[in-house]
Amino acid sequence: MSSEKELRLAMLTAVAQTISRHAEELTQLDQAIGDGDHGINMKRGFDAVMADSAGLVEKPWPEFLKGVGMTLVMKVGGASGPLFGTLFMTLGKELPGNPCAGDVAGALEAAIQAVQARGKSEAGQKTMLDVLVPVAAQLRKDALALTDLVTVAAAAAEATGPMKAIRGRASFLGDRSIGHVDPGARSSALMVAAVVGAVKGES
Amino acid sequence: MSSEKELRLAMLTAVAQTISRHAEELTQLDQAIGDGDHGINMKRGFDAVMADSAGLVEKPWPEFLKGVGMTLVMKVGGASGPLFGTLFMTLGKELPGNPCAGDVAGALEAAIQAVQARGKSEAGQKTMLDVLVPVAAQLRKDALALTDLVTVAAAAAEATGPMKAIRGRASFLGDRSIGHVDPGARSSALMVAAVVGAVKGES
Amino acid sequence: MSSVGIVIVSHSPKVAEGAADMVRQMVGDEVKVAWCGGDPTGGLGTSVEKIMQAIDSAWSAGGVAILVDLGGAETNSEMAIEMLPPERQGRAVVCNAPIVEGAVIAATEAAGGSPLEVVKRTAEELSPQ
Amino acid sequence: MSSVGIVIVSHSPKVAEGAADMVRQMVGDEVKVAWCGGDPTGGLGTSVEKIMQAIDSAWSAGGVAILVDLGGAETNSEMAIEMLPPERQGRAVVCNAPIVEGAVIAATEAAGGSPLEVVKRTAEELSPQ
Ligand SMILES: Nc1ncnc2c1ncn2[C@@H]1O[C@H](COP(=O)(O)OP(=O)(O)O)[C@@H](O)[C@H]1O
Ligand SMILES: Nc1ncnc2c1ncn2[C@@H]1O[C@H](COP(=O)(O)OP(=O)(O)O)[C@@H](O)[C@H]1O
Ligand SMILES: [Mg+2]
Ligand SMILES: [Mg+2]
Ligand SMILES: [Mg+2]
Ligand SMILES: [Mg+2]
Repeated sequence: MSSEKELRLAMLTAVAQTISRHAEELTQLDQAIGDGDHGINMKRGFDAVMADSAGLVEKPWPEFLKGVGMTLVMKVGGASGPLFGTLFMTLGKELPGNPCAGDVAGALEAAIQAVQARGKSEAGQKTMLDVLVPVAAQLRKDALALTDLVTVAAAAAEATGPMKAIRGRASFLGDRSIGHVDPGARSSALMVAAVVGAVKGES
Repeated sequence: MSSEKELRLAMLTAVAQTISRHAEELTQLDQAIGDGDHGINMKRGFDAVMADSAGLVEKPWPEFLKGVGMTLVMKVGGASGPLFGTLFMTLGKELPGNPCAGDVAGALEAAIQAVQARGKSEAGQKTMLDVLVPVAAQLRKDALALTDLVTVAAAAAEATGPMKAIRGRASFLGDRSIGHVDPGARSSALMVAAVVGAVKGES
Repeated sequence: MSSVGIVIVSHSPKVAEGAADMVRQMVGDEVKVAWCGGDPTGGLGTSVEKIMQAIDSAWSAGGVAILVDLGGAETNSEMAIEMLPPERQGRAVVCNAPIVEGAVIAATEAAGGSPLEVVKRTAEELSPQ
Repeated sequence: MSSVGIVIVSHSPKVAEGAADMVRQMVGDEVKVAWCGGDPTGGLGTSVEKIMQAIDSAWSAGGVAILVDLGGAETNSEMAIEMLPPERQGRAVVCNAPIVEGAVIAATEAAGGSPLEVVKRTAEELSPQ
């Protein structure tokens, strides 16, 4: 097994595991300011990805990422499906076949653009973008400071708590969305931590 | 049996019969510019009225008319239910216990006001009002010219053909509503003819 | 429970029930929700009697916001409101908002404890135009 | 049949089916109508796969107008449009109109033979705001 393939499998497994382990928590966050399905949706999506994982990890990074994204699009069932799906698919489109650390920031920036276009949204609206954008900025600053990346992502997710939701169902709550962490922001931070863990060789 | 009671029964029976006989035609008119249920709706309403007719005709004119209106409200099931229901209920409210021909125009004018308020509508919008309004005007002009009343009502219903619908479902068709007689206008004219027939002692 | 109740009145019982399911998913049991649909014999249409029953079952001290689809549903709902006992009138209002989207938004606003006017206004303003 | 097809995409299959019933009652068989609702495992939500199938079954030479309820239904429908074969793209549009009222109005306009832009515009303008 090539080490790249191993890395893809480790990443996928780590992400799917963290989503599965936190599914209940994500659903509860969504119950507070949404329709209470974010954990269920994400778990359904990553369960489907894992069911295909043997085939997916065989593919080079671009096709691997596009495949993950396409499965999320097809299986998640909530707004987060096409949004995270677009994120992964665009990462796949942007990254070269043999990506190095320095390629990731640019690819993530492009992927964020695509998510913003799909969601008609931007950072500051209490969504996944409020984690993705600072993560991309941190990568741009220092692509190798992996622990910082996890810290930035976790802090950014927490920072959605005091925000007022402008996009997604939470926006129906107006001011009452304030005081709750956004579920999609939380799942984004969980995925960042899982990916970093896999890169560092934790399990 | 008092002759007033006989008249109420004759009127009710005549109206219910004409609606029943023309139900298919009314439904077809509604198929062209609506949802194709006007004949079904009106027949359901007047079948229910007839089921209660023995009790209804015992009551004096005001309570009789209110009873008919209330049954239409409850049973018709389409927009025409509360509109015709309001028409009959208001006639009942406005007419004295022993109405004479001269009382009818004023009561009908008040009833038309109530229908307009309920429907947020007015004459000229291709609805039942385009028959009811000229009928009231003719009654105001000559309360005893019964044959003219029937002619006015029939002509007014026909005249909805070239109109463009502004209220009700037919308004969704815009210009394509032109060229079709309005079903509620047609049922109004049928009812006028039936009532006049009963007053004249035809059967 | 004094939060505003939600009444969903569609020509189609399936639409009304499905919209109520979507409302429940958003607000759980925090808000009373009732729905009705179909004419008195079950075809597509509405029934004043069923509307009155739905208003009754969603009734709360804060009143009820009624969401309707097309013409007849609105006219029949307004008729039903007028037939309520006098002390309930004025505390049942028809929202000029789309039935499904408006019901979810109105219920979310009601869950926050907003009064009837605010529930109505939020449904009317936030819904897709 | 070249009149614009109508696709109804709700979080709730009941809403979607009931809205399609209401559309059928207005336009009979003059317009192709397809509906879908529910996430890939049947809960409340939407599914890109089901949306693509519905678009396919309502497809007409005049294109399709898609009516959606809340956020995810719109995002998933836009995703589905992008995954259509290139020759179909641009002839499938999401209407910014309420799902139930908009579907009935769009279908009525489509039955008159109007092109896709007009169907979309009419649904968006005539619907309750
Ligand atoms: N327009 C949008 N732009 C960016 N992110 C969004 C948007 N709408 C929703 N989200 C994200 O998706 C999350 C909700 O996902 P999920 O619960 O799975 O979908 P749904 O809202 O359809 O039930 C939100 O917490 C938010 O982070
Ligand atoms: N707002 C309104 N004002 C006056 N009359 C109306 C209005 N809406 C509908 N109508 C009348 O009702 C008739 C349709 O009745 P019906 O088919 O029984 O109800 P629905 O439109 O709910 O199916 C129309 O032909 C028209 O005459
Ligand atoms: Mg959700
Ligand atoms: Mg959802
Ligand atoms: Mg009709
Ligand atoms: Mg009808």
